[in-house]
Amino acid sequence: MRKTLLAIENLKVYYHTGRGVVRAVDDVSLAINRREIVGLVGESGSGKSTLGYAIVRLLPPQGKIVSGKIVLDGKNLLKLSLSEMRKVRGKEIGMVFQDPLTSLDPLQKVGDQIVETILEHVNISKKEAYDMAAKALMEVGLPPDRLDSYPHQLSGGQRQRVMIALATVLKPKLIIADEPTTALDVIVQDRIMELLASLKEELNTSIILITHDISLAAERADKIAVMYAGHLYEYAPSDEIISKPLHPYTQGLIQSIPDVFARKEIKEIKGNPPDLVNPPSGCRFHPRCPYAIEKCMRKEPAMIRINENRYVKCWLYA
Amino acid sequence: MIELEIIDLKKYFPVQKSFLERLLAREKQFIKAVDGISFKMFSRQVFSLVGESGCGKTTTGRLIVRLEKPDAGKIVFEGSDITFADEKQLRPLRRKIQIIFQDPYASLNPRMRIGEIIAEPLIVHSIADKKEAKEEALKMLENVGLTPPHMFYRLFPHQLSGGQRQRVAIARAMILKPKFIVADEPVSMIDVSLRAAILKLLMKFKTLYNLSILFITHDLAVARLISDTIAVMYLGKIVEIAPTEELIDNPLHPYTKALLSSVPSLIRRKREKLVLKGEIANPINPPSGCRLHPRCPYAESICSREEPKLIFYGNNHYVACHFPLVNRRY
Amino acid sequence: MNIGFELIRKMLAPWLKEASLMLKLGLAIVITIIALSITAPLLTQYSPIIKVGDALRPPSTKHLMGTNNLGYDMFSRILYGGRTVLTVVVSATLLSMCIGVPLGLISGYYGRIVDRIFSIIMDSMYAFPSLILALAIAAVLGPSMVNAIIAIAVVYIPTYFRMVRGQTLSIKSLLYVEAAKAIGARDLRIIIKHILPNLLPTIIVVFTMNIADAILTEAGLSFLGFSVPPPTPDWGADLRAGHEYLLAGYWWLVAFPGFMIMLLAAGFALVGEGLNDILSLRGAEKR
Amino acid sequence: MAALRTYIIVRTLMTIPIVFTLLTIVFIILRVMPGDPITAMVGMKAPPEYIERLKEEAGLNKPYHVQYVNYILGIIRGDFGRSLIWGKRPVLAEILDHLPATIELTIFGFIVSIIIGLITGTVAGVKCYTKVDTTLRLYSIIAYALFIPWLGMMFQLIFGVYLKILPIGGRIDPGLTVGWNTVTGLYVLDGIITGRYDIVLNALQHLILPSLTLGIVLSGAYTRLVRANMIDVLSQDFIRAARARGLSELKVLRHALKNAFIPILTMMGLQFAILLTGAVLTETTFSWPGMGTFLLERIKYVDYTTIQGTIVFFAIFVSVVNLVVDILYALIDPRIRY
Repeated sequence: MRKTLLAIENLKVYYHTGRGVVRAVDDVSLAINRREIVGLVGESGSGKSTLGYAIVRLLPPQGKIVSGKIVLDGKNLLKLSLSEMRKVRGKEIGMVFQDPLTSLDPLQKVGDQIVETILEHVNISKKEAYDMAAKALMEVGLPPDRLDSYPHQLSGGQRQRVMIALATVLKPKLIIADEPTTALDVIVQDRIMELLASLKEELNTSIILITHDISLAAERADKIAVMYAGHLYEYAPSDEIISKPLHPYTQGLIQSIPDVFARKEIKEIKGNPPDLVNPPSGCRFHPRCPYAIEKCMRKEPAMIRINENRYVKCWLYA
Repeated sequence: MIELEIIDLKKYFPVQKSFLERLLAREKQFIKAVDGISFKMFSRQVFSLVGESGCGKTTTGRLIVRLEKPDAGKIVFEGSDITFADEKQLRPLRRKIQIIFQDPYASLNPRMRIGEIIAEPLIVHSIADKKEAKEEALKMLENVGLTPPHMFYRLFPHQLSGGQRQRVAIARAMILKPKFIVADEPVSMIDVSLRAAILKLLMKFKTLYNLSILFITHDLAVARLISDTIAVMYLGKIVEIAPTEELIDNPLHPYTKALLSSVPSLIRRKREKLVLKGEIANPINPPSGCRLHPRCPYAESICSREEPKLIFYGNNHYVACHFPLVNRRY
Repeated sequence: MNIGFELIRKMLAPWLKEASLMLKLGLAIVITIIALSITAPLLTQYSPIIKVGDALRPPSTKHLMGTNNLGYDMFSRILYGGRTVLTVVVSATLLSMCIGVPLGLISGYYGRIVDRIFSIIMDSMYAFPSLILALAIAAVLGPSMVNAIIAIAVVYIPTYFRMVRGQTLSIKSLLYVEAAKAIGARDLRIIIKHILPNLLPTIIVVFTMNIADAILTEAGLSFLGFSVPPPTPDWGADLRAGHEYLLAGYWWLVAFPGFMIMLLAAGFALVGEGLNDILSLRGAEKR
Repeated sequence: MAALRTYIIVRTLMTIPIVFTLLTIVFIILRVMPGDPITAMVGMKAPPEYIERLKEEAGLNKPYHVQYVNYILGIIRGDFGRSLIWGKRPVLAEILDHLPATIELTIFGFIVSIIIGLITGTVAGVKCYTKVDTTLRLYSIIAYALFIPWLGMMFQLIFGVYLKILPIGGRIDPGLTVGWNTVTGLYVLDGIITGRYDIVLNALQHLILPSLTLGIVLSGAYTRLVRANMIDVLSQDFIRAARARGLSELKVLRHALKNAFIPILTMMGLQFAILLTGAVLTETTFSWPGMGTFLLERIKYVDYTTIQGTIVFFAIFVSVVNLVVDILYALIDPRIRY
């Protein structure tokens, strides 16, 4: 078995909007190993969600994958036909969304939604599917009688558990969790993250955790990938990236957030996020970067390999 | 000096029902958003109200600026009772107490220019004529870092980023040189990298105008950063009040402790976790006694019977719990 | 918070093009018809209410749309009929807008008992078949142009009221209105400076759509004989008159008036749809 | 289920003030508005004694409040008054004579409109912002803008006058119904019940043009509505989530349709008023002996009590339909039953 589960190579995703072409994901390469949680961290507009949805090829209609490869377990997802892709969704890749209330069909009982998903992928009887759904609910810490509930009858945390049950019921190889706890309070958030982590152990899956909260990623992820303005700027094991961030943006991000357990001054990153229709030339971070040199303006840096697990895209390390 | 005192403040919202349904229902149902809270705020202090969504912290803020009418209790601002002041009495007060809202996308009128938005308070209170108001607004724009001010004056809100919009909201609140600011989650909808700048701006005005700030947030990390005192709310009640460092280092209420042990942190020191069962209860029928008791691992029978009062534990530390974690401290 | 992704999802570029195309087409139709009816005396030498030729003649170079049973020139009746229709419909919708909008603002902003009473009256009227309501009013008042205007105006007051009330309710709870309250602005200022300007785009859209609907109601009224009395030229009335000669195959008596009704109503509907799309798409991009 | 029952009871009770308001509006329009109805309908030139007599017969010579109380009490008792002309029959009986024709027409018109509307709207929604969509949107605008009598006349010209393949007026050939007793008054249904298939066929032939006219014009509104709702629902998170679970497009569409249907159903209640308006015009165009032609005829003959009774009947009818729609709504959407 290969060590790498998912390899994204030179992926470009563009949106065609009224104002022009938005290069939401621009030449991103990323490899995710088996049984690994990778935190995809970035602010709004960084392209982190677009990257997540590009993997399952569920972009909004204006979004197009322009070039690149997305290889899951040796198979290039971008080469699959639509019906082959459908078999991958839900079965091999499970998704957990930000807002569990709007992500569940309000008119259907949660049990029926789980069963529907199972029957779409596996050829078993309805009865067996129901048993499977009940088991899946128990795995996520809900009593099986919740199968008969409508989404609006559940609390926020319970709904997110249902979403997780939906994503994991077919034991996928990869789970993409898009801001799975942003709509939840901290205490519930912590327990949902705990649940995701334990399911990862149990099912031997990998998880892509898309989040704007680098502390959350630092606590739960094995590796962190930092995105800014459509580019991937740093990719490294969580501990290393937190203790010794290399890219000026990562450094700025870490300095800009307060921490409950630290007495520290916080520093903002100067300036504003760029307009993606007209991104800055060269390194997209250069207008806000304290170390920017003339070269940064002219030429985009290449991804530099620092060591086996560590990558950074910055002229400072070239 | 005491700037603001809240005594046993209550706000119940009727559960929305149509006319006929109300006739049929046996009793009216209420969401007990704020259910008897008391605290004092000293001037030039930053006092944080921390809690999860639905705990009543936002309602408390809206009650203090009197965007809502309290049902019972008292709000005393600078020695005068403003609890039931009517709109006419409130108008001079609005010059002294201002609010900054959470959502900078919704708090600015999309059809007004930035300059008009900032100058509006001056016009409303007939403090300045149009020309003077414009001058003031331009100065304010400079002050909140929206330069060049002449350019920003003419823009519309949708042409600004979230962080810039929140600067406009701050400018609007500050142009009347208020004494007291309610800041309702002012940075929670702003990009992480820009939050620090907004918080710093707020603190700049604090020193400039000798402001007192009631800071409402769900984020303990932000609260720790800027506040002198933190009060933790749960289901319409204050469960703990303490000076910031004291609260973080020695949480006495199980809820505070659970909150602290759930907040993600970059300094991943091993913490003992206090896990609460279930989720926040329905504020229509909150649990009897201590509202946390169904979720609390230390709950005993008295907790479901008797409501704990805020009790002084030294060090300016108050807690409402029958079995505070004080014994577990050492 | 996933604003970036949301934003992109809402940037509906290619769709704006279609919306503006509809708007342009609609405007072209509407402006042409308005221009034709204003310049009617220049375009035809015949009076619409005088016998100018043989009765029931098919279209020819002399009478572009033929003549009717009384020997009136159909082409000039169509042109002058446009004047009647536009006058009745535009005055009626303006009238209902002027009544419905303030009522909706008051009802939505102040709420309470006034709102209850207004709402139940307006909702009842809204649910009632518009033509039958207009018919009842017109029948009581008697057939005349002013009465037709009144009848149609009454019927459409609830349209404005409901829209304005609903929007006022939702805008009232928006943060920027709260912010205005917090700085001490008075009610009147809030309504005029903060609520009304944000309502205007919707009011304009509803107004154009409403004209389209009113054209059909006016045509209905006059088809049933309750709008302007003969011999004033009016498309609906001409259609009714032509119906009697339909079996004999005099198609031009009905084909042209009815087509004009459809064209004018469709024109306004296109303008409304196009405006609606553009405004909502723009709104989505601005957020 | 108890919650559902409460909802139905409450919703039913809520119809009372609505009906009451409608009755009051009708009263105000017919009596309090400037000009009195009898004079307006008979015309100024009628002899004063004649007008006086008519007023007395209709109870119009009493003070307004007495008239109002009598009017409301009468309706509560189910007494819609008696016609002023032709044998002074009870108004309600006359209404019930004409009601089946209108119901038959509206049912068929409704079916046509909903079929066209659902198909075109769904296709436009799914294919949104393509050429297909643009075409269907144009269709919906044109259909909406069609003037019913005109469309009806064009059909009459083509199928009746030139092609001579379909009847252009009436409900049925007069000779057929001699000696035939109707059960419900709905000819198609009665024909089936009594086994008179020649009547069924003939009634259907007569129905084609009127119901097509009514249906096509109404379908425009449905196309627009279904399309807007489909686009809205298809852009919602749970649709994306359903695709992310690997559901086939057909199943995704089923989720979408079910959700899109709810607001459409609410609109149907309001559309019913439009349906009735359309029916009045259709009936007039096709000499269809229903409520619309009946009402117009009585307006012409100044049968004042009948006019009032018919309008009141329409008011109650509309309210009841809205009630039924709201209850259906609660049955379908679990969120309503809190």
